[in-house]
Amino acid sequence: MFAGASAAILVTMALALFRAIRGPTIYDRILAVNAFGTLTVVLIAVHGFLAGRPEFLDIALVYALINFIATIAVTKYVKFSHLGHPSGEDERGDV
Amino acid sequence: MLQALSLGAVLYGLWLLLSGHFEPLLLGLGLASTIVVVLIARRMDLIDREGHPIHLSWRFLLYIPWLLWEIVKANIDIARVIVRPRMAIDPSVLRLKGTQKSELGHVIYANSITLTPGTVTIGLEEGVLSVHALTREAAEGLIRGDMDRRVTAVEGAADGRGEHGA
Amino acid sequence: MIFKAVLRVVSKLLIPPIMLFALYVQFHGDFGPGGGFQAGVIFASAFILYALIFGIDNARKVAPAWATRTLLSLGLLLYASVGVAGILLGGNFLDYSVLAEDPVIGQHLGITLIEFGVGATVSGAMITIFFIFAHQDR
Amino acid sequence: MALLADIASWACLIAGSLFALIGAVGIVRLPDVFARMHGAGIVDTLGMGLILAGLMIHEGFTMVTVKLVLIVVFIFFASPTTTHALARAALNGGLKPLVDGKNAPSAEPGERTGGPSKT
Amino acid sequence: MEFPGLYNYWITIVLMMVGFYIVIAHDNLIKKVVGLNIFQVSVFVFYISMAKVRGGTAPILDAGIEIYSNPLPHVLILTAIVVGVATTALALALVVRIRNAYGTIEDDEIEGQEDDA
Amino acid sequence: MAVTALALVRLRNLFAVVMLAGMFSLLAAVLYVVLDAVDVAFTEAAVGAGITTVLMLGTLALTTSEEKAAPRKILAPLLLVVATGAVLIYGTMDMPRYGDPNAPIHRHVAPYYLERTGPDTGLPNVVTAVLASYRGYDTLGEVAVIFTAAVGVLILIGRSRRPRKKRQPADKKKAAQ
Repeated sequence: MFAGASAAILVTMALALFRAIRGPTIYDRILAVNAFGTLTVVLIAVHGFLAGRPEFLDIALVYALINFIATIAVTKYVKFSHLGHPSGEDERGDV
Repeated sequence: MLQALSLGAVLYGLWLLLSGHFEPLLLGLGLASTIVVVLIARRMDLIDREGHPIHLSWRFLLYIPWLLWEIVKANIDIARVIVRPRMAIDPSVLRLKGTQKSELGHVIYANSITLTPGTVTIGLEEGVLSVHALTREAAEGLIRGDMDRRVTAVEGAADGRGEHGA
Repeated sequence: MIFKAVLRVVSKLLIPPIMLFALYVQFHGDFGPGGGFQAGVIFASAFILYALIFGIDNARKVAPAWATRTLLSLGLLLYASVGVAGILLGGNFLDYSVLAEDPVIGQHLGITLIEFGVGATVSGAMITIFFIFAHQDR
Repeated sequence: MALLADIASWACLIAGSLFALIGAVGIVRLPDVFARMHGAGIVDTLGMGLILAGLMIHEGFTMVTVKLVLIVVFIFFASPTTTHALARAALNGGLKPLVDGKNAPSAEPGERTGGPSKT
Repeated sequence: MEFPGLYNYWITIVLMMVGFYIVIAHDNLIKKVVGLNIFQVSVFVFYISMAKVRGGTAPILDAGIEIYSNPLPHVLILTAIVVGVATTALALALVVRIRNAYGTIEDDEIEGQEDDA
Repeated sequence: MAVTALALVRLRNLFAVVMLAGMFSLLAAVLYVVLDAVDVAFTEAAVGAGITTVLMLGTLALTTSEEKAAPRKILAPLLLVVATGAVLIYGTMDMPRYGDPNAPIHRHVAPYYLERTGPDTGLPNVVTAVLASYRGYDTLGEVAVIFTAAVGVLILIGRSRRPRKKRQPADKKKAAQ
């Protein structure tokens, strides 16, 4: 059963990967990478059960966290081409 | 100060949940870690009514099941739309005014909208939300304003005392 | 408020748990996956998130340059001094068995201290590097 | 009882996988970024949530379940935030959401400025 | 089972060669750094796949589990990853510095400027 | 994974390259989990996807995000790469099979670590024990390397860039000539 779920997740990841490689705009790629990250979290969790040692969910938790931070960083970069500006100093709005 | 204490309590509870080891050394380390984190959070100016909204915890807990049920319903709708060979999508952008009083309430509202598939908040400025809706049903569901009322109710007790977010 | 609401509120909610999680990883490296290297990186990423949302200058106020550099050096110093402590107590360099009466407890103590040194160094290094990169003018 | 839990967890896993797949199909098929966000939303909420819920039911009440709950809570906080940030970035980058001209409800019914205020 | 027993090495080698190709064929310095990273990851995968023991589990001791994978490569790679990110940061700092000095991050253009000077 | 890597080769937009590199790292971490290296996967998770991406973005922000031209001299590198790959694959013929418990690597010091970690240190995580105790010298060296790298970055670009910025247009002019 877990194998079936992980197979489904893998197919989903492949589809997201397709969008990330094709993605006409940058935003498509970011979106796909974000979805990909979420799927990775789920895949790691499912694999823990598949291998019979589900104690290693910390990794999945770290993943969820890092994925969030990376996506924020990326959107910030896309908007400002710079990581350092404090949000909201300029009038263009911010992330 | 009260909020710092409660944040510390929440964090220590989180530590106990994560840890699962109840030896004196680790309990002490957990306490030390909690204190360090609370100090850094104070330095970062994170502890206020927005960063640690204890004042609406109970109502929020009541709100969650309703939101989950909404998410499930919306998911099924959107999934049906996507699977159909001719996608019957009807994207639209609408502007809504949230009736919440603080920005925290607006944020809860905006995130609830985004969390429900079929509608994504693409802008939030001074209480006016721009929402991108995938289908007509999703848009109409929002215009009915059910979620808006509920979020306002969650926030209900928050006014009265010093307002940080507004 | 100058910052945009959604990100500000959510990151205010999330940064303290992230830091606590980093420290949890730090001190539970003995029992599950984790340890100083990972904890340092996660701790640094909490700061990076703060810098991304609230601006690099505010982040610099919270963690000034001298603080991160001290952290960076202190970790290495802690590591090395645990080793030297082993020598002073009659063992070899980096031999923790002599740190306590019972060799097993000594080992445990030594490993915890070492991991803490590693974590401090890594987080200091990562925060320093990030701040340098983000602080450049184009 | 054990059988019941097993069936429930299987059902959750199957449904979750199905939703994840549908969401990914949506990510591939939908026409523009803003529409694709909804597909990603399905993956992020119900796909992920149901799979992890299936695992929770399978596991019973242990430390593992606590961590799964933490993951779900974290993603439920983070996912809309990133989607929102992304949407704002895309708007800022000059992308306009694709709107069907003739039946866009944005003009009349959407312009709801009052709302049921409770005062 | 002679043939498939080696596929992990082959995957590693394919990855390694892709990284290698990026490093030698592309002129852009950032692309070169990315290529180096891929190369690095392939080496990591190589070590980790050598550490795997059939039927074993992660080397975290637990009652009732007999076979563990080899912990030693894990230790080496664990530190190597963090060192790798530190050196990547150093390389990127160099790239930034080169950009400031030459106004470009394309290898051939830098060489052209060197020849002019 | 290989597909990601190959896509990396083709893409010219450096921004997309960085995004795909992040994805590549995600896949690598999944692979580590599958291969039982949970600690390594943990590190890769924390480092590869997060910090490296952020650092790359920082560099892109400081330089440029578009690769100038596709490589012209494709054939020679390709030949070299294929030749090297062939040699390496020939070399793997003598390697121990995947997952073989009798491979030389598993017979040397690993059983000692696995057996002694419990009694010696009382820790369940062998990786941590080896990292911090049995091979403490190594780890000290690694920490020193990280420290040195941070100091190196500080020295290289740590100071304010303002005086140098003025000279940049002159450099560009020189390049144009």
